[in-house]
Amino acid sequence: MAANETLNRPKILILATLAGGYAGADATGQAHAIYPANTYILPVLSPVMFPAEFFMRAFERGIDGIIVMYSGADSPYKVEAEGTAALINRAYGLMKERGIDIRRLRLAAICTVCVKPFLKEINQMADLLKGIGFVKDEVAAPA
Amino acid sequence: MSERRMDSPSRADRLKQLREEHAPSVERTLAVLREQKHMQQAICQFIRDDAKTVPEIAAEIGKPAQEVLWFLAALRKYGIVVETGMCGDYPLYQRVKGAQA
Amino acid sequence: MENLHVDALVVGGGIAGIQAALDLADQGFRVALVEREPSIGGKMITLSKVFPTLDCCSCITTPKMSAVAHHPNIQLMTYCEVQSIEESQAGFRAAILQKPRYVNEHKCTGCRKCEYACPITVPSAFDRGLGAYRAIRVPFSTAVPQAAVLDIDNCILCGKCEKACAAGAVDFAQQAEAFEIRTTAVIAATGFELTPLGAKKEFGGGTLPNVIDPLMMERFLAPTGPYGRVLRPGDGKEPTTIAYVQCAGSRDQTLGVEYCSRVCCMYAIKQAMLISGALPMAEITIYYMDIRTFGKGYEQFYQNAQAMGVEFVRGKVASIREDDERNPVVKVELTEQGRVVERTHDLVVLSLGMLPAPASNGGLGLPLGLDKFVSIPAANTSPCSTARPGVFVTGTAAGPMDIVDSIVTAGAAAAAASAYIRQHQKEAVYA
Amino acid sequence: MPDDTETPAPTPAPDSNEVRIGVYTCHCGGNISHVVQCERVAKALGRLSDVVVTRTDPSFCSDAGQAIIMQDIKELGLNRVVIGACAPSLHEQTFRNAVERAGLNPYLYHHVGLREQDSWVHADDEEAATEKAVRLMAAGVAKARLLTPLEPIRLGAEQRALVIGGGVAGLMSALDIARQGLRVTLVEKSPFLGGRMAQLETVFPTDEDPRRLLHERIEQVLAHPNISVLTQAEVTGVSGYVGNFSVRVTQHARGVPEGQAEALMAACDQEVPDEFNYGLTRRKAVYRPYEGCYPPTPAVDWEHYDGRPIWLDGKSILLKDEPQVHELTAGAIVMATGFDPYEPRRGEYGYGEIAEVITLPQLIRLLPQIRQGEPLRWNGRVVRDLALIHCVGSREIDGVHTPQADGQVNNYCSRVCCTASLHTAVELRRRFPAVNIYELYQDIRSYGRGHEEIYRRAQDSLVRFLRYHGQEFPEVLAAPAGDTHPVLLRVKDSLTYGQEIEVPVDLVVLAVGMMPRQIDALVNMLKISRGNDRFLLEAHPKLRPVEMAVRGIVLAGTAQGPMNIQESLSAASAASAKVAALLGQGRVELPPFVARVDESKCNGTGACVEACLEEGAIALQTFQANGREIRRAVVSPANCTGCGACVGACPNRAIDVQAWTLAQYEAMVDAIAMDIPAWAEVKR
Repeated sequence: MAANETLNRPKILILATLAGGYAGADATGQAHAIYPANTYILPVLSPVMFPAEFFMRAFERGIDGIIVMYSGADSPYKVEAEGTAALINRAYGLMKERGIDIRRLRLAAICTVCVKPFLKEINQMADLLKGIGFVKDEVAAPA
Repeated sequence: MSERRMDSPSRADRLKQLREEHAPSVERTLAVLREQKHMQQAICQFIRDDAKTVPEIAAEIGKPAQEVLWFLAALRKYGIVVETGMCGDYPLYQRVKGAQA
Repeated sequence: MENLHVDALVVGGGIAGIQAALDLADQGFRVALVEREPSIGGKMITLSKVFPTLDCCSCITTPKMSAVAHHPNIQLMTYCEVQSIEESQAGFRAAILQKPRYVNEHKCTGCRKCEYACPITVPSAFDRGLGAYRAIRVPFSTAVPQAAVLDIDNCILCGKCEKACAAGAVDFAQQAEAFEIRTTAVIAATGFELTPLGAKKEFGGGTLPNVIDPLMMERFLAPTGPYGRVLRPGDGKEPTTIAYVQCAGSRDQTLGVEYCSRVCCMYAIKQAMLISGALPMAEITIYYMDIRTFGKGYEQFYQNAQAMGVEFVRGKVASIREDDERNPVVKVELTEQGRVVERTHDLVVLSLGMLPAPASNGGLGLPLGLDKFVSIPAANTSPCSTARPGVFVTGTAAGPMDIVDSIVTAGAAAAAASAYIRQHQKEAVYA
Repeated sequence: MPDDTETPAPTPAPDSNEVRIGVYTCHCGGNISHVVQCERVAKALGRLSDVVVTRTDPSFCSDAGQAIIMQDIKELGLNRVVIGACAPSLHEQTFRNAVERAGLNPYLYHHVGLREQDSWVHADDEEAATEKAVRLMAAGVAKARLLTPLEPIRLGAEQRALVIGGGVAGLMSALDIARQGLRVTLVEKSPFLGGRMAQLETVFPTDEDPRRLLHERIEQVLAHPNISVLTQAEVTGVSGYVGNFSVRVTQHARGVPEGQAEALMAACDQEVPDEFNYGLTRRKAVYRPYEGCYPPTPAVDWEHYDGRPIWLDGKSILLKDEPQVHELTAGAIVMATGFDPYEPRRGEYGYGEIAEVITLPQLIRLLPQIRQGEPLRWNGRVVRDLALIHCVGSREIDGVHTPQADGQVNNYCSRVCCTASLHTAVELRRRFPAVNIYELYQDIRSYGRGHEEIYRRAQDSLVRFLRYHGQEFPEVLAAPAGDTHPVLLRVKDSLTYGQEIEVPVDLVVLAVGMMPRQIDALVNMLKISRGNDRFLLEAHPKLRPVEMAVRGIVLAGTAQGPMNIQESLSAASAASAKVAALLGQGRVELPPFVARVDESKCNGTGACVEACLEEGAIALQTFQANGREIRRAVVSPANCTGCGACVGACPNRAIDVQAWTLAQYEAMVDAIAMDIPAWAEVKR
């Protein structure tokens, strides 16, 4: 693929818990499964640490899709399961206010060996973005 | 221990001593080296322009395929030969242009 | 080499010795780790991936090797032989011989320029003779210490290595040096040897080039292997049918090896899975008597291999011959059908077993069991204590076991040794 | 004695505002460089501000590779290091240590996973994989700019271990830990020590008396001044963390006064099934399981005691349980909770329906009840033919075997049953030469040292072997009335090329596997994990086999999975070595990833306290400053788990998790989203 093509793909940010999704991403790598490369995984202790505004800022800066991979009920942190769900709901509210398609933000429970669910989430988001394109075009478009 | 170091022979003396002690193995190894050079040259010559498989090389230079493969493993490791693809079930090997043998 | 005084001497730098040394050193004991090869890592570092997790073996071994090298409480001594261990008032006195590397280990940066300069190519022991290195070389890419060693028996003393070395590390004046280690306790972690490939003449190992041992296959499957892929050594063909002969060297009275080697079922299944990954079209057959996948997660691993299409055939292999195309032909009695058939494969792996390393009864002077492994007189109360008080045993020196069991017994030997050290040193103070 | 070496504290980074970053892209011996063009990555990264040096190497994790980085730190004055290599789970610690050895604070290091999350998953697209590597590494650099030197949290550690379980593994690890100079509290749920091993009659391969071996070990444990033993005791509460677990132990009363115990046991008329003999016999509600047990004093079985008074010397004595609660602090916890034999389903191989079907543990308890010279009898009949069926409750296959109540099947091998069956068969043939024995098996797994010899002895003593396939189980049927034998066994035997064989037998013995003990309450209290097999889960099955993921909790024996006695002992000793290393210095270090309040921004809203669910982790405190009262949040690092709930909640951005700050994430997002015109210029 030529450089300018790869440079012009929507970007997917993945915030994945070290105890769950990040290890799951490593397990996917060990299985040598192939998935789209416009995916950037950052490890987090727990996604509850982010204020909803963090996601808005990321969309503004040029991230087109965000998957939050938390550990759900398996989390070592008491607050994670409910806290993250509440956080995502707040973020959805802000996205609607700003005219951002809420499908650009996904919450998924991924564990350390969840290779298939991991790939499913990634491919779904990549397919979605192929269809709906960049955030900047969406926000710029008249309502 | 430092005392022992002071007693230890000089490098030249020690080399001389080693040559004497290991005369039989040095002689044997020199013979091996001649054979190795011959073999390497024969292999490299044959795969200089075109990539070949192990059985092709073995047939050309009249040596057992097993030995040829071992030499190719060595040449590959030190960057003199590369694998370029497959011919049926056999990988193809070719000499790297300009590599130091 | 200065004489040393330590709390524990660990003999053998494979995974068991490494873990025992770390477990003792982490408790604050001073440990000397003595390894006869130029690098620690033992058999484990030569493996491709480990069962049942399929973790890259090098990736999980090298951190531990590195930890040993850097631990403030561990003195690492490679390329050393233990000549004798004698009781003395304060514990033991071990006579050690440092073999000459002809390279100053502390000056060498592991850059391998000497290796490239050396004109002699020799079969690489690390690759079971199927790959090559030079007469002077860093033994393998992740060796600890990262230092070259000169193989004097294959050297013509041409001096090219010396000229190539920017660090001035090549040193022909080196000689063997004897020194002594005084220690309170000793841990024997001397490991195992693989059954010789030619042990069973009928199987053609050592004479038929396409009948190989399992450690060779490990090297083929490792990213740093001799061919960079799986090929049969006879003629460089990518094999499409591969067979494993189980218990080739274990549970066999004719070889004097009655015991089960414990790891062969699992490594055969693991290799079968890895080969399926590397060569998706390959057909893999495992000829066996009993499948013994008894460890944690192992039965599931076996079930997965069956689901992947690995063929498990109950049968007794009588002999292996070669056809005109150098293909091994396996004559096997299918014990469930009561008939004998011949089946042709491109490559046959003999699932060889574990024999005690000769060092187990070398300088350590330890009583051995009937199986020639180090004897453990009270297995059901003190599973790491040998017949010699103060000397403990871990890993495959005490009989066949896999990596996880070696690591567990290393911890156990460390616990037993540390209790002994504390008790002994306390008594020494009051005496 | 060993040196008590103090490791010197790392020298903090030179107090300079200048950020000097070294960026290293590892080939991982080709694992990364076969897909990602590492040299291009290095070149692109070299264009970022603050990057002083950028290099590639075949393997930075090797000693030589680490030396390169260490040399750069010293010679180029680097104060931040970013390495792109394999997954951080593999080598982050390796590089942190290297950075520290070079004199830099280890937390000024950032690790980027380029193998598992890039080269291995994008092998189809080198260009895209290389671009991704640049962006991930640029994000690493962005984070590195904002890293600050951190120190691990050092906590005092209680030099006492709690051992849960008084079986052979618990006893061994208690003794081993005590021998390292640490104190131990051993908690056993039942009134007696010794666990499952006491129920055996001989141990293979040495044929020793297990109760004699146990007795010796128990004497050593009791004699050790560092060990206290609590029987009839259960852990009923745990809080805290490694080094400082606060444990509540509830201990039931023995229930019988020392002087009257024997008499009360004799006078007790309530009988219950004797679990020591797996229900083959009955015992009293005031009991001792066997002669020579410890403690020797009989105890009341509170679970079954019906509450009726016992008449003794004309007096009615009511037994009363007055549980005692012990509170203790332990630095580490050893899980030695053991196993239960698998209990076959009703009807599984006729179990529970045909009287002549029992389990191997029951048979082992039956044998000592038969006097020497007497024939083997069961259900009033002399046994002439006996069959042992292997793998009952082991090696089960999903979709083939009937699942248990929790929907699962036991798809693991229980390891000990093959040799135990063979050993029992040899013993039966020796004691009762007239009894014919059949063993129905799939694979004989006599793997251990000396076990193959037991297999040979079984063959030599004419045990008949019949081999079935995993999916074609033997059938156990009640024989029609009037038959010579009560049970009929039907099996398709692959040793005779798949012949259907019918074997009339007098007794069927099921070689049942191992199941973990029911310890749900403990698992929840300790927040520890179990594997798919429901046994306790180790931190890494290969490299850390006796540690759990929760720091300070280790595994000993069959709580982790099926093992024989020797293996349980080794695991127990290995676990104690970990405990000794952890607590030996009297302090433990925890990673510094906890919340930290920026006092200049905090104005005491209390939002963080509200968001936090961890007990005692954060609180509002009132301070005096310049004559005014101000409220600020204060974190208690030992109780903070670093989840960051407080971070998202704070309206003033006044709190962050150290090394995982919000500002660092924002910088990383910017780097990932950046336009990289420079990138396009860096071509092959």
